[in-house]
Amino acid sequence: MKKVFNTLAHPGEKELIFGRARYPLKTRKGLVIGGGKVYPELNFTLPPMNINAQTLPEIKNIYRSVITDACDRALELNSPGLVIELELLIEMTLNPDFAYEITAVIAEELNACFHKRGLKTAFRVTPNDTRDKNRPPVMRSGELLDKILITFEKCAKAGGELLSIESTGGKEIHDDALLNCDLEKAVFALSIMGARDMEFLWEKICKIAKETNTVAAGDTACGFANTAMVLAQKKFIPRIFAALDRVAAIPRSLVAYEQGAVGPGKDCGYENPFLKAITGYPMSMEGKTAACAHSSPLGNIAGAVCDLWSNESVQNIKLLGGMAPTVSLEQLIYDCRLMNQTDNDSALVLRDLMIRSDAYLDPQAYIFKPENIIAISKAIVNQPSPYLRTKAAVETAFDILHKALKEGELTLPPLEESWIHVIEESIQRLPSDEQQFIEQIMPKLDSSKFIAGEYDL
Amino acid sequence: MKKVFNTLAHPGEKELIFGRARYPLKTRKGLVIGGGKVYPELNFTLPPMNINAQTLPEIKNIYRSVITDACDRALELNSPGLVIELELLIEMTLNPDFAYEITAVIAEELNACFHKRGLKTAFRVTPNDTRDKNRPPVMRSGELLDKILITFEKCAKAGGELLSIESTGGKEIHDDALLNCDLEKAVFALSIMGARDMEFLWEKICKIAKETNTVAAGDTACGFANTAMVLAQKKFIPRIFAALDRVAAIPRSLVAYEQGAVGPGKDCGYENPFLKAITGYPMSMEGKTAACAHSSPLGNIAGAVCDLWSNESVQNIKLLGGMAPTVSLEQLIYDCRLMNQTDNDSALVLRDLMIRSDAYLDPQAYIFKPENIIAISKAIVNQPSPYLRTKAAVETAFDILHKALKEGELTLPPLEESWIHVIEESIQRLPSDEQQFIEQIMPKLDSSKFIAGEYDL
Amino acid sequence: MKDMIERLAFCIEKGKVDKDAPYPPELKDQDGASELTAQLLKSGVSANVILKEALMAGMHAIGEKFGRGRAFIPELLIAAKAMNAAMAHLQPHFESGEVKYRGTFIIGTVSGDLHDIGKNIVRMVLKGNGWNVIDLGVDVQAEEFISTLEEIPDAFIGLSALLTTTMMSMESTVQALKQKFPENKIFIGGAPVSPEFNKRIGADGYFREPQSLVRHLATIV
Amino acid sequence: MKDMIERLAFCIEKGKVDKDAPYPPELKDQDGASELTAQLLKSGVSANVILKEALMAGMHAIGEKFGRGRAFIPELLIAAKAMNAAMAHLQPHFESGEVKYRGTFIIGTVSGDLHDIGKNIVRMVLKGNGWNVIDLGVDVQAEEFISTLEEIPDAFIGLSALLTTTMMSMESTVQALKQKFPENKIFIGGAPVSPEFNKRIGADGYFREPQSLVRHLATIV
Ligand code: B12
Ligand code: B12
Repeated sequence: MKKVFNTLAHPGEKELIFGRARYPLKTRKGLVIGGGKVYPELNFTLPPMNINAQTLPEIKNIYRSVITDACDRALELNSPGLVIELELLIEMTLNPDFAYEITAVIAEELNACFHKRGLKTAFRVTPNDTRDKNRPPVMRSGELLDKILITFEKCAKAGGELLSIESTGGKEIHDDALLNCDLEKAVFALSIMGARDMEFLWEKICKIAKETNTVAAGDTACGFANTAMVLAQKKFIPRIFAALDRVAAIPRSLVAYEQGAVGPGKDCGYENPFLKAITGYPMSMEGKTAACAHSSPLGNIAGAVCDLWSNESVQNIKLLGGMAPTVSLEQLIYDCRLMNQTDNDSALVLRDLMIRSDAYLDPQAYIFKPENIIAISKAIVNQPSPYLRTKAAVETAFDILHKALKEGELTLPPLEESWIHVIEESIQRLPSDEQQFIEQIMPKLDSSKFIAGEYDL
Repeated sequence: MKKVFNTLAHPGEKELIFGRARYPLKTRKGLVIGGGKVYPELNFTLPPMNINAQTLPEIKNIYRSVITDACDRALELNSPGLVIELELLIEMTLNPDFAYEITAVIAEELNACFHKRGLKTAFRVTPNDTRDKNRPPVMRSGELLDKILITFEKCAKAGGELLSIESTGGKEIHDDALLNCDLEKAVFALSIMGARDMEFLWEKICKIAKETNTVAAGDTACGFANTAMVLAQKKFIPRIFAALDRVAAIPRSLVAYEQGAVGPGKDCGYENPFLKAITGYPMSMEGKTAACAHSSPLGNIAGAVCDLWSNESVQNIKLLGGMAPTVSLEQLIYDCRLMNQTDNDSALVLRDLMIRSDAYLDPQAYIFKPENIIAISKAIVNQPSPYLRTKAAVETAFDILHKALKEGELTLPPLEESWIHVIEESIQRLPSDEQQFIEQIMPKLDSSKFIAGEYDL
Repeated sequence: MKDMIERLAFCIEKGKVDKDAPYPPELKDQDGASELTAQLLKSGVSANVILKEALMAGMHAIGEKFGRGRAFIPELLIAAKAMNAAMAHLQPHFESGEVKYRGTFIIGTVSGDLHDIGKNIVRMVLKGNGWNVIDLGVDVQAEEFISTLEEIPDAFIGLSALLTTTMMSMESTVQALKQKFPENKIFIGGAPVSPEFNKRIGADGYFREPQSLVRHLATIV
Repeated sequence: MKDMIERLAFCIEKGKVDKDAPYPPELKDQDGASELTAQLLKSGVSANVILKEALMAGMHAIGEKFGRGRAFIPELLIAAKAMNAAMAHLQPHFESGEVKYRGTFIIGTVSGDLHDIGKNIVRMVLKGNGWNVIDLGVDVQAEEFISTLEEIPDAFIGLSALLTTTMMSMESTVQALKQKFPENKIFIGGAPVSPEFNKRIGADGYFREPQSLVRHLATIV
């Protein structure tokens, strides 16, 4: 049943470009994502407030007004389409009825705006992976898991169309791996724990999508590689480590598509350009216009191959020009307009400017050069299992970065230099056999932090 | 003594482009504005708070922290330079010592960052035109004027390098002209009252700049044409009226350069592209990244010929990704990076994408097409006086828009159509003789609103 | 008679001030608001009926259009001019107490703030809806509001602020007013103001645009 | 002796846990923090001197580097490991009361919030500066803080929150704590928190990063 990706959907460097995916997604209201245009994907969150039955009416009002303002602005600025993401907050996944009601309010507004004013929209809902509320987390059973799945189902029924999650299997080990810059443990957390958990979880999500006639859209390694990116941005860990952690996340996130997801991959997955090369499905990305949510070394280059362009998250607070989500949307729309003006030639010019803008300043950006995306993606599809794919991805990326450093195409802050060797050594310690890897690493892990059985370990 | 502009500094459509001005400005710390690169110009304002002697220490702390954060972010993101604008708030111009102290704090931070960490910066200070605090305003004498001039001088001495203002001469009449969509009165307010007042005021500002070894940078018709733009954006007045009001503001704002200003023109002057074509001086512009301050139909096209790229204004409040000014700065830096990656060919490609993005959706954008900038600017320099220049600018722009509408290159909301004729008629009522114009219009004005003698009327 | 009232309402909506007025072109040389009001009064129609069924109906029609983005401010302004021309004829009836405004509304931009375009629009819309509006202008000190309220103790108050820094004057103005006149309702507006701010400073309502203020006032008066 | 103390400080800074530790390569096969501490104690150096002049000095050096962006977290972590190895030898001296921590600091991420990376860094830096840190983990209810405080009434408290929605739990936690323990200082941190918020909820200080918290603590203890 599992879909197998062993070739690239976009093998050519020039076909890897914003707005154009090999397998576009047509949504209910007729948006074609990846079919030639880039659309804004708007995210937003609540201002400081409690979430409970008493505040639910107020919360619904806030979301409703965010959506009406967004639709108004999108129409004023002639946006050809709009994608809304509702990223739930944990109280909503813990109370699936809250999630249902909020989703319904947003769906209602979007429907009204489509029918009365013709704005084509799509609506992504992202329940939370609340399983790590208990530590060590129980991954495959229990009330928390049940509620996650109920939330998916309820939100799908309430009008959510694109289903996503940022699943957390393996994070128990990965957090420490990050702070210690321990690449072996990070690879283990992502390629063994994460991939196994995603297989378990996404089989269920894809089933819900099928039953509710919605779209299984994809998962991101937000809690893994984005945490690495934030830490690197704060100069807490080396950037080169964050770059390798990123590529190590690709085979993990690919599991969703193997289980049947078809995109658009969620904004915060900077593994999406690789996933697009591999799967041909459209992808959402976030870059400079998401500076409201976090600083990033990928401000422009993240847009080079995106199909949706997102602001990640902004509180609903007032700025001089309007509420912050509306402000973000205006910025996204103008970014999209620029991309959507292009013909085949100028699209490549613009894409290459985006790439050159960032690629030589940070290893996390450098791996986003199209030739590097393709080399790393190829190394991945040439291998049979998530672990071997991850090993290959990390090795290929390290070689690419090492070469770029040697040739002076890329420079690193002096502080990072001593880390190159440390990282190289830990890559060399990755065996070619998965079972051997598991045996080699299990004794080094803090067994109080995770339940081995939840990962068939 | 007056500088005369009767030819275009940038007569060629292809030479009218971002980052490149015929007469770049070299600043104290070695930034060359208009010399090939576009730099971010960061603006910010206080959160809700009182401004008085008690709160001054807190205010200074706020500004200091905005600047240190901005410098940090600029360095992290490898920005080749940074321009800071301090737009004073009226209490500061009313208390020049406040203005002095705040300016000094910012200058100190910028100097430290330059000497210790090598960041090239320039510092613009914009005192307020407080003269309209009394109504009808006294323009040429009195304590309010004195304080404005003292503020300029003190800020220049405290470390401000680029001096700007948004002067308000003529606004007494223009506000009503706008709400009534009375083009004759608007032309009068701008080309007679505004131009005469600017001549008076800028002679003084240029003198201060000379004496303090600072740069007279320019004035904008913010209180005029930007008010029109905001009103049009709210659907309160026709967009076509706002477009014509914009071009009517060009000869007024040109007066600063006739008096000796050399740019960079201030961000909120959307008459700057024309002024760049005429004068060859570098210009600051604001577009999509200023959505934090106001919605705009010029999000991308405003960048087509800019030399500095600004966010206009944002309160110092906390967003998830950091304080709002730092967030704005990150966005500006990435926008600039994109422009700064270009060579001569790709610069034109990018510029033309920016133009196509907006030009056909709004008359205020359509007049920003380079060929239209040049046609309108030519019409201006072919005339000898502000009034005749304004008449020519309005006529030329109207013809351009009319033709575009007829040919279907541009469309207007149906509601605006009836206004085209009204506007055409009022353009036809503009006589070829300034004195005749004055005599024709004076009886129609509400004489309680302004003091004729302050404008030699 | 009904026909003539409708014609008057139409003149108000279209901004036909009087017979001589050139605007709107399609009503050239026809009677305008001024003439029609005089005729109606002469033929015995009560000032109250004229006010409600013609003037306010006409203003409501154009205000409604404006609120839905179907009319521009200059159209609202010219309608207001026509209304003023008609009101001149009704003036004696106001003085005699035969007709009444919905109430009095005192409006101003708070101290330190010189922005008035938004406030002026609010004034216009309120007038069009039958309110007696007293506009104190810009840069208005709390004391001015207080002394005006002392004269008209049952008035409503509207404060406008466009600068984040003058939001603080708004706060202190509300405090000063509430201390002396805890019962009078104070409404606030302007670009940087928000419902949260309204709550924080203890005002009685934030409105994004004048139409919603008018709707709210209709529910409480 | 002074020489050996300096060597120990250096081992802490560099994260040389013990002789067998492979890291850092340049100190291979030399004595580490564990051995040196044992030797110093044996040769009669007081536990207090070892703590202050070697351990805390070493941690201070690396913490300082980290604060200026000259060291990464993994380096901080390995230094903390070396410190722990040394502390094991000092343990009896703490128990006897001969040496003392600067004080006790209770830390946790507030209820509803599962983010802990930031909080863990704060813990590490505090420990390195001689504080006894009790980490209650994530998703910590107000009651847990209260019961811990009941046991250690002179402790300081640190709350972390990363979500705008859990800022409210932070507020209620502060209220609950202040009600029972009005004298104990509560410090807050986390990405969405700000000095204004600190003021609003009545906490005793917001710090953007742990270094400034440590500096502040040094001025009040
Ligand atoms: C990593 C991360 C996660 C990881 C957490 C891993 C972990 N073990 O902590 C995972 C994936 C689990 C996660 C989950 C979620 N997250 Co999260 N997450 C982040 C991320 C990317 C980085 C946070 C981080 O670790 N930063 C690095 C540390 C070192 O910095 P720090 O925490 O700020 O701490 C420093 C200072 O603040 C200070 N400090 C911190 N605490 C204290 C305390 C004291 C006393 C003092 C003095 C100082 C201090 O010192 C530290 C060192 O300098 C942020 C993005 C961001 N820009 O912050 C989002 C972010 C916080 N998460 C967000 C969201 C929405 C979520 C989820 C709801 C997502 C989802 N869909 O499920 C869940 C919620 C889970 C929950 N209930 O808490 C949003 C919050 C938006 C909002 N409404 O507020 C953010 C802002 C992302 C975004 N831009 O949208 N997240
Ligand atoms: C026009 C304008 C001016 C004109 C004012 C002309 C005039 N006669 O009013 C001039 C040039 C004089 C001006 C001056 C200044 N301005 Co100014 N100005 C603007 C601008 C561009 C538009 C404001 C406007 O008229 N909008 C149109 C009207 C119709 O909208 P509105 O006012 O919001 O009103 C509507 C609603 O809010 C509501 N409403 C308003 N009031 C009320 C009251 C009640 C009771 C109710 C129910 C509803 C309500 O109904 C109205 C209709 O829908 C804004 C930008 C912006 N985005 O708002 C900046 C802006 C407000 N100005 C700004 C600044 C900084 C200034 C100056 C300090 C600039 C300078 N360097 O000198 C000075 C300050 C002068 C002073 N002390 O007030 C900043 C404020 C930043 C901050 N710190 O808060 C802004 C936001 C521009 C920016 N983005 O930086 N300005």
